[in-house]
Amino acid sequence: MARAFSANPQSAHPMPTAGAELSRTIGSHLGEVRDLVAKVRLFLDQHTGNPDLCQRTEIVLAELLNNIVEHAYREEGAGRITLRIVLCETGVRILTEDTGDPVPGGVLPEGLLPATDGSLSSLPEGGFGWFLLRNLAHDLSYERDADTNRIRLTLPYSGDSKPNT
Amino acid sequence: MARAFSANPQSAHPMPTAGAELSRTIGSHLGEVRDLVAKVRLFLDQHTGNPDLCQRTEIVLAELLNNIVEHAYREEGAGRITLRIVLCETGVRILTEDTGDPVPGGVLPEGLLPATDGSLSSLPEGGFGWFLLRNLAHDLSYERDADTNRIRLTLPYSGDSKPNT
Amino acid sequence: MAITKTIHGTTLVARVEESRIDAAGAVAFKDEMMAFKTAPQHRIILDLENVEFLDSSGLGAVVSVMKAYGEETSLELAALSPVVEKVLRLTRMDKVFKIHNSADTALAA
Amino acid sequence: MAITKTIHGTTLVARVEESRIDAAGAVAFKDEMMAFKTAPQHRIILDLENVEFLDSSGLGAVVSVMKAYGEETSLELAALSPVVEKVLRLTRMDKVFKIHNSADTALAA
Ligand SMILES: Nc1ncnc2c1ncn2[C@@H]1O[C@H](COP(=O)(O)OP(=O)(O)O)[C@@H](O)[C@H]1O
Ligand SMILES: Nc1ncnc2c1ncn2[C@@H]1O[C@H](COP(=O)(O)OP(=O)(O)O)[C@@H](O)[C@H]1O
Repeated sequence: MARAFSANPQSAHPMPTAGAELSRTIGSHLGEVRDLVAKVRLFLDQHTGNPDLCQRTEIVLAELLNNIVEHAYREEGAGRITLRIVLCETGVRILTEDTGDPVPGGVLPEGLLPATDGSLSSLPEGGFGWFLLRNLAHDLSYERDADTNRIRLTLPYSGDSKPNT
Repeated sequence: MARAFSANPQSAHPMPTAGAELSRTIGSHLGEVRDLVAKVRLFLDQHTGNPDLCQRTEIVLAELLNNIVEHAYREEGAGRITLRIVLCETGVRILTEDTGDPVPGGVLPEGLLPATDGSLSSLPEGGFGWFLLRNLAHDLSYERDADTNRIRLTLPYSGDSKPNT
Repeated sequence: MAITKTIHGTTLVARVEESRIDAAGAVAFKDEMMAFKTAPQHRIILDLENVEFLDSSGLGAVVSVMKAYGEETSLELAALSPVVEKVLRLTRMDKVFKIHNSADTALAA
Repeated sequence: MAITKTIHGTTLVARVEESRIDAAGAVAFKDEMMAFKTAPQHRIILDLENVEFLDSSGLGAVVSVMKAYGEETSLELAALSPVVEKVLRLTRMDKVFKIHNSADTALAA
């Protein structure tokens, strides 16, 4: 069966249910991230009529939470991650908190796109995570507060992504 | 799905419709043999209540007719084969006629079972045909009459096969 | 990670039966895809459930396939019809092949 | 000769879809069985019809499978969901893989 490709996101969508919000805390496990991301996707499907926004948020959320499990908590399985999502007029606002290692140098990774035009053996098998985050998220910020990492970002209501430079 | 294996043929079966018969002529092609053998199998299923007899006849007929196509007519596609089948009290009587090469030496092949107990690379990939014929058929006879080969044989009504010596 | 693999000629179609390929499943996905590369021909189960009839030429073809795959591959037969079973028994080839009631049984063996 | 082949781990199940393996079909049977041996990995079509979501780890796993199979094998993707399509497009990996509307289209190509 072929799929129909998604409609162009430029077209008008109904506004999201502004003010709807969701908060959850999970353990630092990839499986818990998977379940939480799927739950958030359902929540967004219910509260926005904007599939493109839902898809972008799902991608960003998976990358953000997986990075915390893999890098801040070093995939050791100990630690909690708190997620808070708020729908507002301008889009989806996201906050995460964890008590893992601070981001090195106190600055979030630059997220350059790995080169994909070389030979087969030189193709990148990772390093796409922060590129996707930086490409899709707006107003990205990081703060270290005592033992807590706090990351904030917004998924704009419309606009697929920044120009793919 | 597993199959149930066939019931032991020793048990009593209703008599075949004695006297029922079937005659067909086909061209010397393996595909025509396939179709004719399948037709005969249906005919036998209708006229005998003896699955074991039907199975033995189907095997023998395929071997006999394929041998005529492959060896008497050398798989050249030219030539006709006539088949006559008669159901009688003692079993199924079969007659074939063809105008291909005579059987070498005027004697049907001995049909020894190729050895199957050697190494993988020594396993036989052919030569089973006349073994199966000789093992399953009774009253096997061959005559050369002008340009015609005539082979007769009977499938006994009961008895799976001769002892496998 | 459930992946259904089907061969069409020289093409493998690998159909992912789950709805996400993500960090939690990436290693399982890779392992399942690589299993095909590293030992593709350990066993071949010839599922004959649909096959009502086998003659000596068909049997010869099965034997030649077995020989071509060589000693490292075990060619096994499953779900023999009465005629197929007879031909194998009479020719003593029932001693040469491993025979299973069904492909499912063979896979479980 | 129609034979459906399915891989289960390192076992191939070859299911004959016809009712006779006889002299008329023996060569076709053999050819079909040998196709698997001679060029098993010419193309791999990864059918993603069921896959709603792919993240960067999943994408990395797909790339590493492609690299492991090497230059002789073409790893192609079929039936992309909107999210999968977005992730591939943003990372420019849509230029690296051949992409098909469906596995059927891919097989016909
Ligand atoms: N939440 C985080 N905390 C600390 N370090 C991080 C975090 N996220 C990413 N990093 C660092 O940034 C690098 C790039 O991340 P990413 O683009 O997701 O690629 P990948 O995880 O595939 O290596 C990681 O290898 C890691 O060193
Ligand atoms: N009808 C026939 N006319 C002439 N020669 C035959 C005939 N049938 C069989 N033969 C000869 O007997 C040999 C053995 O036949 P068979 O047991 O059927 O094995 P296969 O056909 O697999 O070689 C054949 O190779 C052929 O030389």
